[in-house]
Amino acid sequence: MTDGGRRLVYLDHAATTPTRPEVARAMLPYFSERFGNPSSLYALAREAKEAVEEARGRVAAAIGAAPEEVFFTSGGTEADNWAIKGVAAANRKKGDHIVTSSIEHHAVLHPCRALEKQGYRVTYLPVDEFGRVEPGAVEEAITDKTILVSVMAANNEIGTVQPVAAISEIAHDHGVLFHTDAVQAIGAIPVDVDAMGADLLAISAHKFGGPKGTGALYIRRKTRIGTFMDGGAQERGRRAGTENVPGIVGMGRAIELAVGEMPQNAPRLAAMRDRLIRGILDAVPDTRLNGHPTERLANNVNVAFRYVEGESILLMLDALGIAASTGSACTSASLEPSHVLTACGLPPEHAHGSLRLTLGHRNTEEDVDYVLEVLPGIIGRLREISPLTPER
Amino acid sequence: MTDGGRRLVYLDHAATTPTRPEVARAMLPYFSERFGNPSSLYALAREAKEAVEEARGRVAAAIGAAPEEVFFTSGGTEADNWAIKGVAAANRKKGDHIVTSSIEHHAVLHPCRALEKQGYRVTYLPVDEFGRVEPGAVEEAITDKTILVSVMAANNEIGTVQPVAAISEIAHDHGVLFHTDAVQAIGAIPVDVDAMGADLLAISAHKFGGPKGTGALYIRRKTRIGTFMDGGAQERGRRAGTENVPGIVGMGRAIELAVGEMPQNAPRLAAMRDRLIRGILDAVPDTRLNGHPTERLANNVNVAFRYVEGESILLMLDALGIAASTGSACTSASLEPSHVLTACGLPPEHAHGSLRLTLGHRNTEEDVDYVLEVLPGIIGRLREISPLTPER
Amino acid sequence: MYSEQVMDHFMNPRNMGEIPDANGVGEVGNPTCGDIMRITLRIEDDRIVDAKFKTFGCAAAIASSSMATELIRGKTLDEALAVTNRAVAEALEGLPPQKLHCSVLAEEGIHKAIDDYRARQGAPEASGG
Amino acid sequence: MYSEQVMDHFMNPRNMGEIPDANGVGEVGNPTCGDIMRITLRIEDDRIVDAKFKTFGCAAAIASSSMATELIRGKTLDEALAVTNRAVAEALEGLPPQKLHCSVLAEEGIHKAIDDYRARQGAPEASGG
Ligand SMILES: Cc1ncc(COP(=O)(O)O)c(C=O)c1O
Ligand SMILES: Cc1ncc(COP(=O)(O)O)c(C=O)c1O
Repeated sequence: MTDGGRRLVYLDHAATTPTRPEVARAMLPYFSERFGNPSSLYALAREAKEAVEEARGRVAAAIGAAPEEVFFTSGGTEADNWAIKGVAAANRKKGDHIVTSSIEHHAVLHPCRALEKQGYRVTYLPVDEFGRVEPGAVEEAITDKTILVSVMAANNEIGTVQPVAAISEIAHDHGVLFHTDAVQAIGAIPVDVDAMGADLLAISAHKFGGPKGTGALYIRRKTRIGTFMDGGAQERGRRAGTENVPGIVGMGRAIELAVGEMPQNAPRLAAMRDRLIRGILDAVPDTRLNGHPTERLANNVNVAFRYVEGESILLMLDALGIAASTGSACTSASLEPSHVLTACGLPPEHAHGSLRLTLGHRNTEEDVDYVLEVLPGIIGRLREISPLTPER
Repeated sequence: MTDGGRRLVYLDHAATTPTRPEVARAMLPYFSERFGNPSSLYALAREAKEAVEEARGRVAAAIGAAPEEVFFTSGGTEADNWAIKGVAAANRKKGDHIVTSSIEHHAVLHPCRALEKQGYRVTYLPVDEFGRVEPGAVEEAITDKTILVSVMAANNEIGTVQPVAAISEIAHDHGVLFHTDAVQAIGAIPVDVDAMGADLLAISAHKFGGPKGTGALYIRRKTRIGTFMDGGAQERGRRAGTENVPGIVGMGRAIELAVGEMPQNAPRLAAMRDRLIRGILDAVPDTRLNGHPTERLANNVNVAFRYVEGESILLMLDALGIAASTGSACTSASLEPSHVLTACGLPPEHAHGSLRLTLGHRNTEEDVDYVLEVLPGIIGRLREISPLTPER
Repeated sequence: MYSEQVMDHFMNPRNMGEIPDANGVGEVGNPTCGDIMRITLRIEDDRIVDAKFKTFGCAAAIASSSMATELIRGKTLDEALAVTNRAVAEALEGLPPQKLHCSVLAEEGIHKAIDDYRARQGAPEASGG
Repeated sequence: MYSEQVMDHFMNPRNMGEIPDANGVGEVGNPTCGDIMRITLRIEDDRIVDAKFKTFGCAAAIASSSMATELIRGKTLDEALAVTNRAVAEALEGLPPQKLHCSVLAEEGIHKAIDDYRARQGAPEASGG
């Protein structure tokens, strides 16, 4: 990929993906032509309504759900907020305890913290050095006051895939609802609400080739959950607000493409991922892989370079046209090392030197070559500047 | 306007507007090219961040606010939910009472009802026959437990403009925050947060030529308000979720156009509005104007036809290519007559026969001619079918 | 939202009007709910020889009255009483769930008109509802 | 996010390295916060004849150390002590608010190195912070 002649190797697909051109094309008519409000009665509006329902069908099919269990939201953050706050509010009489993991996205952790301020209690489960939650720990954490277990399907920073089926089984054995943040999982690993045992599942279109600002919450039939956005009767009265019709249409297209292409795409990405990991670890001493060696997303590379700091790496990569991340993009303005890497037991100075490269379907083997060509030099340079680098 | 050769006269701009082509064009590059996540560090992301900040500046300029007082949301509904629930949560120690009007949009009323379930108390002020809130009633309703007064700038069904400056002054005299839902006001009447005395103000892009799924909440500096969407550190930590960059860019463009063109556009729409009202009332007996005769939005026509039911009118109009509404589009699936018309004292059977026509900047005098040509016949036909029509 | 049959019966209602010499009249619904149907019947020898309606209401209400009157014309009273709201909705190729009450209203209107006829004849009531 | 000056000093740091025969050394910051600066000075006749840095940290930290060493080279100790963090940030054409602490760290590093020199000379400490 080039950007006005300048080379651009985009390796931050976990932060966001380009909207696929065919997806953008599908959205386009819904801005200025088929612009009706789906809640209205006339032909123009019915056209919009049908487009929304067609997209709902596509999303449902992609995750093994029924269409009436899919509710569109403004993104993954809203879906997670709704799942957690909605279950908490509707089940207050039953209990006040939530079990989650210490490596969830802030879209899960911060709603939990907000609930703690309201008097709910939250257990943040530890993870092992590879970022895995131990299902046995869920069993131990559940009390008779537990109303929700929320563990993400796959982590956005280190790509570790969680044993959600085992965890949901434990939750259900205790009559507790199970939510999973599957924002990073769509198109990367199989997502099936029944196989995963999900009562609630959050997704976000811009992570799989769809537009920013559209997501969905899957809500299994009969799940006790309150509303989050109150107002008009959209989404069968459960999520108010005029539907983002173009966004929803785009999400439907994108999920169909992403899940349909997964059988071809995932192995290709995994091969590039493994070449990147091996190449980096071979070329750069004092480097370790973050996350799980095998139970990881096909597109995720996350390595910790000792003696250097991540932002410096990013900017040097950026100067060479490589877009990468040092942990969650959402927290890049913060000075604290990633809560995920810290939870995996990485000392802060190693966490600060972590680099995340996340592949997408536009990436090529040449992109991998290019990174392997320039990255060791960048680390070498920064280590020269660093007072921590041992003399050799 | 034609739709595949078929005539289309769109007269439901209060439900939603087509995204203006120049707005859609401005959004387009942010889907697949400048697709960076504004929270990331590299050039692609900085470009997206700059686009968001430029849009924030445009929105701020349009409403007389500072850019750092503007927070992007997923629409008007989220902005209203945040304003009401956020103020309620952050000021719980100060009080538990909210004053609003009985003709607010459901995006305000339903959050209020949700708060009532949590133990807050809400006063729903009555309106006069024209849909106006009496500022004196606000004064009487305020107690020492009141934390928020929320009265809309202009009503979405009947177009009545509220005396918000007078109301906010009363609220402030009592040290109470003032929120106004200005979703219908942008581009139609002057909106200035200082002139209106708004501490909080909600807007929605799709009501003024921008895309669906993007809105904003204005929050005056130092206003005590909690977060609504928790997660990443976007919007200076106050509204989490990856920014809908194309939507935000579109909103910035659209508000600049809408507010810039208002001096020319509003009088033109008002002239068409008045011709429609006069023409309808002259041609169809047993018909009355809903809403205020003068203090009404330039684009709003709302008339009650006796002896007939609104949905029938809509479908007959639709068959002739005219898109209209019978009250809020959001509630068209409901069987109850509009809460707004009922609050204005209209008996239910008159409310059921109400028709809303809302003009937009693409409408022409020919559109007005066409409506005046076909509408009396439709009403005549339905009255023939109706058992309520008196014999003449 | 509506089937073609509904739209056809709404745009081109059959049997619209009022039979001047009706001998069975039924009015159901109320203006608060936004639906009123007035069914007039001309019954001869226990058979409906003419049926007309007037309706204040939505498209589904108008179409339901139109279809219901079509379905009962020429039928004996017992046959007409056997025409259920489901039959009306099915003949219309279905109604949206929130509009099913319109077909119920049509059934009720017919029952009420037949009741009225029987009452005028001094006969017992036709139905319990 | 960063000014051109910051990017220039980050991509092409001046005075990077360690003076072998330094007579003033200051190390500040800690790895937990992600910033460590090590300033080495060669001071002769109360004047900084050479200044070098090594930095573990973000672009702003590297640029701040580079700029700070530039600013104090050739200066007397008192002149060097008068170089504030604001002066460093201004010379860099500004720093983002959340990165201002990097310029503070650079100021502290210089003070610490001069303190170290004075301590070695048996002189009193240069500054309270
Ligand atoms: C795991 C995970 N959950 C939730 C989110 C939030 O999604 P969104 O950006 O659509 O609000 C993200 C991405 O930011 C994510 O990676
Ligand atoms: C007055 C008013 N407030 C709020 C809303 C909700 O805005 P949105 O559709 O963007 O959620 C609307 C429109 O639906 C409205 O007319």
